[in-house]
Amino acid sequence: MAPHISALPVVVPFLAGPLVVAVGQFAPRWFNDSVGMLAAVAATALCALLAVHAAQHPFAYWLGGWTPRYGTTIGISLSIDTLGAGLATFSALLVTAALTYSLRYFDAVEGLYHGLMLLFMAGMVGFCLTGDLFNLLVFFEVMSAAAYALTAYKIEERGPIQGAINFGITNSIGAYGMFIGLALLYARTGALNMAEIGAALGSHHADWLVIVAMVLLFGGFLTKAAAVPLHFWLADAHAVAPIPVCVLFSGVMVELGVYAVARLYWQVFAGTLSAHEIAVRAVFVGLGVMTALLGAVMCFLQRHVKRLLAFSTISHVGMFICGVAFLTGKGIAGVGTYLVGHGLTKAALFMCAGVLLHRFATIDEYDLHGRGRELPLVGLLMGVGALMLAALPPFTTFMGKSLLEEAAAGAGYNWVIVVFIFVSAMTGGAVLRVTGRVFLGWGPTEGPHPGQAEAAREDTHEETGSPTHTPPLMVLVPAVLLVGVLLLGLIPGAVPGIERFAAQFVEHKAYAGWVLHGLRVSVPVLPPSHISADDYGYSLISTVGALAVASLGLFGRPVRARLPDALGHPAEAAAGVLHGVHSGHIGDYITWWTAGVGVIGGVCLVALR
Amino acid sequence: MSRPVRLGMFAVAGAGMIVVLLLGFTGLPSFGHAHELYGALVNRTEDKLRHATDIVTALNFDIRAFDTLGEEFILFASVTGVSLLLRQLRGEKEEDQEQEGIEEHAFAGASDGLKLVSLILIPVLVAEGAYLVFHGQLTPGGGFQGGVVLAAGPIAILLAGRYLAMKAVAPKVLLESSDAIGAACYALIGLAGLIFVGTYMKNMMPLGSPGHLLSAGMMPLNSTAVGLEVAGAFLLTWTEFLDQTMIGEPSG
Amino acid sequence: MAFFPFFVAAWLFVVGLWGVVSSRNLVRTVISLVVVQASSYVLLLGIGYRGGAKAPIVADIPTTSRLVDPVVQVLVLTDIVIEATVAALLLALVVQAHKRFGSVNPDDLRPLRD
Amino acid sequence: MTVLQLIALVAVMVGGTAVVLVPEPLRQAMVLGIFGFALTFLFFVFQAPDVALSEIVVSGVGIPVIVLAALRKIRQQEHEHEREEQEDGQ
Repeated sequence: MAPHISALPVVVPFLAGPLVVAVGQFAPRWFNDSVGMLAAVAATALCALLAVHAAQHPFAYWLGGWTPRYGTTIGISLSIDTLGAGLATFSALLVTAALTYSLRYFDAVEGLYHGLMLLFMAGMVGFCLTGDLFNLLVFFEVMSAAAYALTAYKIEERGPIQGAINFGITNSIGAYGMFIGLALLYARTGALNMAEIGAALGSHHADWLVIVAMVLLFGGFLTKAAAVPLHFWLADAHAVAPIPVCVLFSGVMVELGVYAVARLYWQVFAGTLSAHEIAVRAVFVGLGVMTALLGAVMCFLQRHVKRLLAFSTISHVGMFICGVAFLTGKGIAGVGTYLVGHGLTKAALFMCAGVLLHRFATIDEYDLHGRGRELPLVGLLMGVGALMLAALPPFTTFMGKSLLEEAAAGAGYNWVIVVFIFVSAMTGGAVLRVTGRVFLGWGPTEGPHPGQAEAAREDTHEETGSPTHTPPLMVLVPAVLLVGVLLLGLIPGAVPGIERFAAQFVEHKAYAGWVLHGLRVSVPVLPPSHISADDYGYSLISTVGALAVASLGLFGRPVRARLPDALGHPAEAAAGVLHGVHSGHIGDYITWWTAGVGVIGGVCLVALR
Repeated sequence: MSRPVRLGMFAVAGAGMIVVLLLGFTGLPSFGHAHELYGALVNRTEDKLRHATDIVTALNFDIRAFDTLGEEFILFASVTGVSLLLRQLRGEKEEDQEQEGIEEHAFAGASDGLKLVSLILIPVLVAEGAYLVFHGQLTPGGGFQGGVVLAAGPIAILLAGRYLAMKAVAPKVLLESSDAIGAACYALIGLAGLIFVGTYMKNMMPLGSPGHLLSAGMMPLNSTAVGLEVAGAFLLTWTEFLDQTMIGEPSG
Repeated sequence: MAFFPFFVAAWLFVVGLWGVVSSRNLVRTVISLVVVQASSYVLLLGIGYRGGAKAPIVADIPTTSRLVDPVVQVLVLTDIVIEATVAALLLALVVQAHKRFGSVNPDDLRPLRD
Repeated sequence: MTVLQLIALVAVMVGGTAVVLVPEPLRQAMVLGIFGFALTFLFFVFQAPDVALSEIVVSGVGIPVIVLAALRKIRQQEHEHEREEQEDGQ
């Protein structure tokens, strides 16, 4: 049964989307809500079914019945394995959560909102399931087109328009670069199916063409994933998009870029680059570390809470890029586990920020000083979320982080563990600081630059209903998501299961077997890995570090004032430079993009010879 | 960054970029000597398998029809997005009371000669568009090209200086439905394949004989669905943009 | 000479990027994006072309004649639709930008922020 | 490579460069149209009539209508703005 439903998770939202768009303007609100929810729940269930089926053995579904002929692919396949289908399930689940969250407060425009959310979901799900490189780019664009429009949902304000323009232009250029990369691979191999391209490249020496194709494809996906210096659009877009959309952006869309890089590396380039693993690892771990550090520092420097959360996402994406770049199954398993934990946590945190925005019409940390006292439950949720970001043992994010640390040690990159601890401490600490200031009224009330609060205030409400009352759903949904973070990683067998599927993910020769020749491949059996005392130690350090960072942010002003000028001035100057670089000017962003991709290209051309 | 710094940095980065691209392109087979595995296979087998004389259409609407599904929904998503972004806000009112004023003020530049040409153009465009949509599997063209040409018909009314007449011929509700129904139909035709022959998007129509109007299985149906969607989508996008030029600013 | 089509593709990509970076008007930025994307059309069709081959339409040519690669043509068709849709979306944003900021110069498009 | 192909390639290269270098958006929109025709011609001589048809409908009507409408709206707003400023000045 399961293989037959393979296309339905995409088709269901593709049918429901036009329905709400066409009928929505005449239909009552409940109709649009029900169609949206039904389609999202159905897609979640269908993806889950596929994931469960693929757990037995992964399979390819040939659309239109165009199975490979004469040993060559002719049609398009959905190549469904557990990690891909699992990620699709997770995307659809977050869409369901976001739609539930917006049920009672969001001022949805005549079915257009629901329609775009469903198309966005279809794009993400198709992106996770497809086995064809061009089809991957097509679904990337479905996702992007819906995302650009949703970012600028509040057209009556300035920020959303500017954020959406930067988002749209940067990501489009990334996508055009990917078309060039795809063309190069097609010219070389005469194939578009990822398994077949991988098989055709085989273990031949990777020449310039293959390397440039890889750089352009990775460049496009890393633009979506917001790797430094391709990341500038992210904070602009996340700071201004409506909350339910931010939930999807930070929770899963950005991470899909990392997924695509992993998918492409293992299924297309792993064979031809097998002699250069050390160099590939060095280049992309370097990129990941840069992203993680810049994101963590910028996160701490923000007072606009949505921007703060956005930079925390960049920082975590840096960790994920490192995890993929270790080039081991364990790294993939760590990313998979952490991705789920981080996605749920970040979704919940954005939802908490949404409650504040709804209630007080501002999202500036200092503006909100102490005003959160009347919302103790939201404060509790935010605090728990912060601790999850700091990877408090023994919950899901901790599990993911432990796997990443083991993968780092296994790949000989022990020092990266320090970076991971720094990221957890800084991002967790920044959110704890916000929690302390807003919900407990700790720390000074005046920020260093009062003028900056302007950007965080809303002229208009995205909500219906009176702001003196918070709809229970707005608290319930993030609470459920956080309970998920607490429990998922503790389910016996969950993390070892991910490890086994990740081991399957990196078997690129077996991938070609089951996609192109319909072989039945079973999941490899691994010895269960143990969480060592070291892992607990690292996470305790990061949790304590987060508390320290938070107290420094809240009560540290006297300390900072007493710093010798020789130390204080450079720090302030550096912060000023960092703010200045994130200028919001699209010309700057594209200059950075060109330089970034050019440098990555140059380094790869030299390092992978 | 200040403008000179930005341009200077781009001069270096762009030069680097073009070098990287050209180094990659050196690995390409020289122009005119493609060793197209996939394309050759399609060229060899398509005629016998699908009875379409335009192989590009066969790829578009059958072999790689799933890409086209995605493509149609990129279009649908962007049109929905444009409707969302250009929606009228409270306070932005259409100046209904000055309808004739709009006619004058909008496109008054059209001379009588241009108006005449435009009016003659309309039936030609509609006929040409319909031809392209229905002959996709036989000759160059198909749902997309035909759809845009069809959408250009009402635009010719606009050229004739009759903005409101254009909106009467093609009201927004009609365009939205055409857009949505076309997109949904494309997905539904695929679903028929799943229900009747067991695989999504598998052909379940008779193939007919090559060169005939009703041949090549489901391709004409898919082409029609796409034509419907594209015509609605483009005209809706144009209308949204043109309406913007008719909206007054919120007063105060 | 056989490399010229590919050179044109690379040139269009970078020249289009220059247009985006140097633009003082967002309408111009969007138009430059169209040039960036045109590079992929030229590259794809250049890759699929075979010397002396016919278009992949088999109505009135003998079945033995050489045909150019139809697959790249389908990819370009999809590409062109993406170009039109992205341009429409971005121009809609530009129109709104002018309403909110009173300018379409990227230099003026800086909402207050830290 | 045939002479026609060479001419088409040169036209596309020059056209694309011109589109980027023309400073004034309205004139740029016109040059973009010419660039579209050059691409169409290129697709014909590359034996891709389907693509050529697509390109001509998109660059011939599809994009120009949108660009012109956007420019018109922007100009209208600028006029209104100027008028308001003059009124304020009086």
